[in-house]
Amino acid sequence: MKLLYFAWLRQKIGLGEETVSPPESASTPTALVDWLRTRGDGYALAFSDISAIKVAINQEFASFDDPISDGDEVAFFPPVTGG
Amino acid sequence: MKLLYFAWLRQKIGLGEETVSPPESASTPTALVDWLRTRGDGYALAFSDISAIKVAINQEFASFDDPISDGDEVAFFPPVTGG
Amino acid sequence: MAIRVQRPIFDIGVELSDLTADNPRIGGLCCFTGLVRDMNNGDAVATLTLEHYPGMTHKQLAKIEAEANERWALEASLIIHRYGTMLPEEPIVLVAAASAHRHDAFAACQFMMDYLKTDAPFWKVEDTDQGARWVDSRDSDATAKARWRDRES
Amino acid sequence: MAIRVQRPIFDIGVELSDLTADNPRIGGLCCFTGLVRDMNNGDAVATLTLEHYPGMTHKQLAKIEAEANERWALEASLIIHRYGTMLPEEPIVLVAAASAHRHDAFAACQFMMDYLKTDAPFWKVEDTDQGARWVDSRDSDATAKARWRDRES
Repeated sequence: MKLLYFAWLRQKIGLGEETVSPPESASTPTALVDWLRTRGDGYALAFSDISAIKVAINQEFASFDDPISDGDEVAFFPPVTGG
Repeated sequence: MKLLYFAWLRQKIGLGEETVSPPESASTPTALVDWLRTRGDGYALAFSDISAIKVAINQEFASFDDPISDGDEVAFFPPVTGG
Repeated sequence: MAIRVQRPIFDIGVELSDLTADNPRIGGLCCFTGLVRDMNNGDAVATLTLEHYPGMTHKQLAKIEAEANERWALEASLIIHRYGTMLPEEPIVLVAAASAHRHDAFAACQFMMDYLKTDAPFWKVEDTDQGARWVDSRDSDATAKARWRDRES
Repeated sequence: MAIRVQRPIFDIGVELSDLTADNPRIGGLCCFTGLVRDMNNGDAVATLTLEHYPGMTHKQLAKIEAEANERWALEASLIIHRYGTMLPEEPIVLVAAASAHRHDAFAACQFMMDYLKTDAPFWKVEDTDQGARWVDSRDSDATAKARWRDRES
């Protein structure tokens, strides 16, 4: 599973992109985040308040309860501020 | 009193600007138009339907009942179509 | 704040660049340009000619721009309106409003166009394949202006 | 219809002129440009840097532009969004909509900006005299977008 992090999430985690093999239980972004938090302080800090974060699955805005599986690209980022 | 005509009023009357000395009874645009209509077919045609015409007094939009006097500049024209 | 009533064509890029130059407080710039179309009411238009009331035009446009500047926090504003004879694709009018944030720029620009359409003494005559004819005013223009009376912004 | 996501600065005049060239059906062109301000929340901003999600950005902007073209009768539309580091007064984004009549051009342009502000994956970081900081999203942007859900145009 390909993961991407943007803006302050990228900074807190310390990388913008990684390929991971989460446990099968990580079948939604919420469950994936629970697993990611165990991977280090940067992750725990980045994902401390999930309400401040958006998720995209395969480059489309998604919900934290949507299903995800191994081939998906999952991106986490703060609310956008372009324009 | 200086009178100005624009767009199809100008064309029907055959001139864009004239200085006139109407009778004292022509104390509003409505009364002025009544007098103008007697001045020729072009005027009668141009002023046949007053509801299709706007009036400005001294370069400000005005009502046909507003007072006018000798030194005023009175303009008649159709609804504007710029932009 | 600037008003120009002129016969020559103008360059939109130059006008907008002049308007925002050396003002780093501007975060948003909204502009509208009206252009001559080659068809109107089903007939081909060869040229469009705009007549105006010189003594009144500048005064009315300045009043519209001043009211926009009263209603919204603008950093810069501009109205340019041409008169004379124009070909299809030529610009007729340029209205622009710049502000710290986009809402004020959009609202002020649309306000100025809506008021200009009913309050600026210009009249269009089209030279069409059916002959010359004066363009009729549109009821929708009065409606568009009236919308602003009842709202703050 | 055109979308561009690019690092280099763009020339508004050239873009608008290209957009309307050879289309005499266009009667109105509305455009909006967002520019870098030199102050934000009371602090001086030296540079603004935009990060984006390349795989998603073009897709989201194309979706926004397509929806604007479905809602309104547009003759042409354009979204250009820059990324990378910019100085105050530089343009960040250009959104333009051209139509036969002004209402469609104004509405489509504002619609595209409102959607872009909440749906296009860009993030701003400011280099200020208080250090670098990520710009917070504004509740007013979500409100501006929500307005479009309940209305036709």
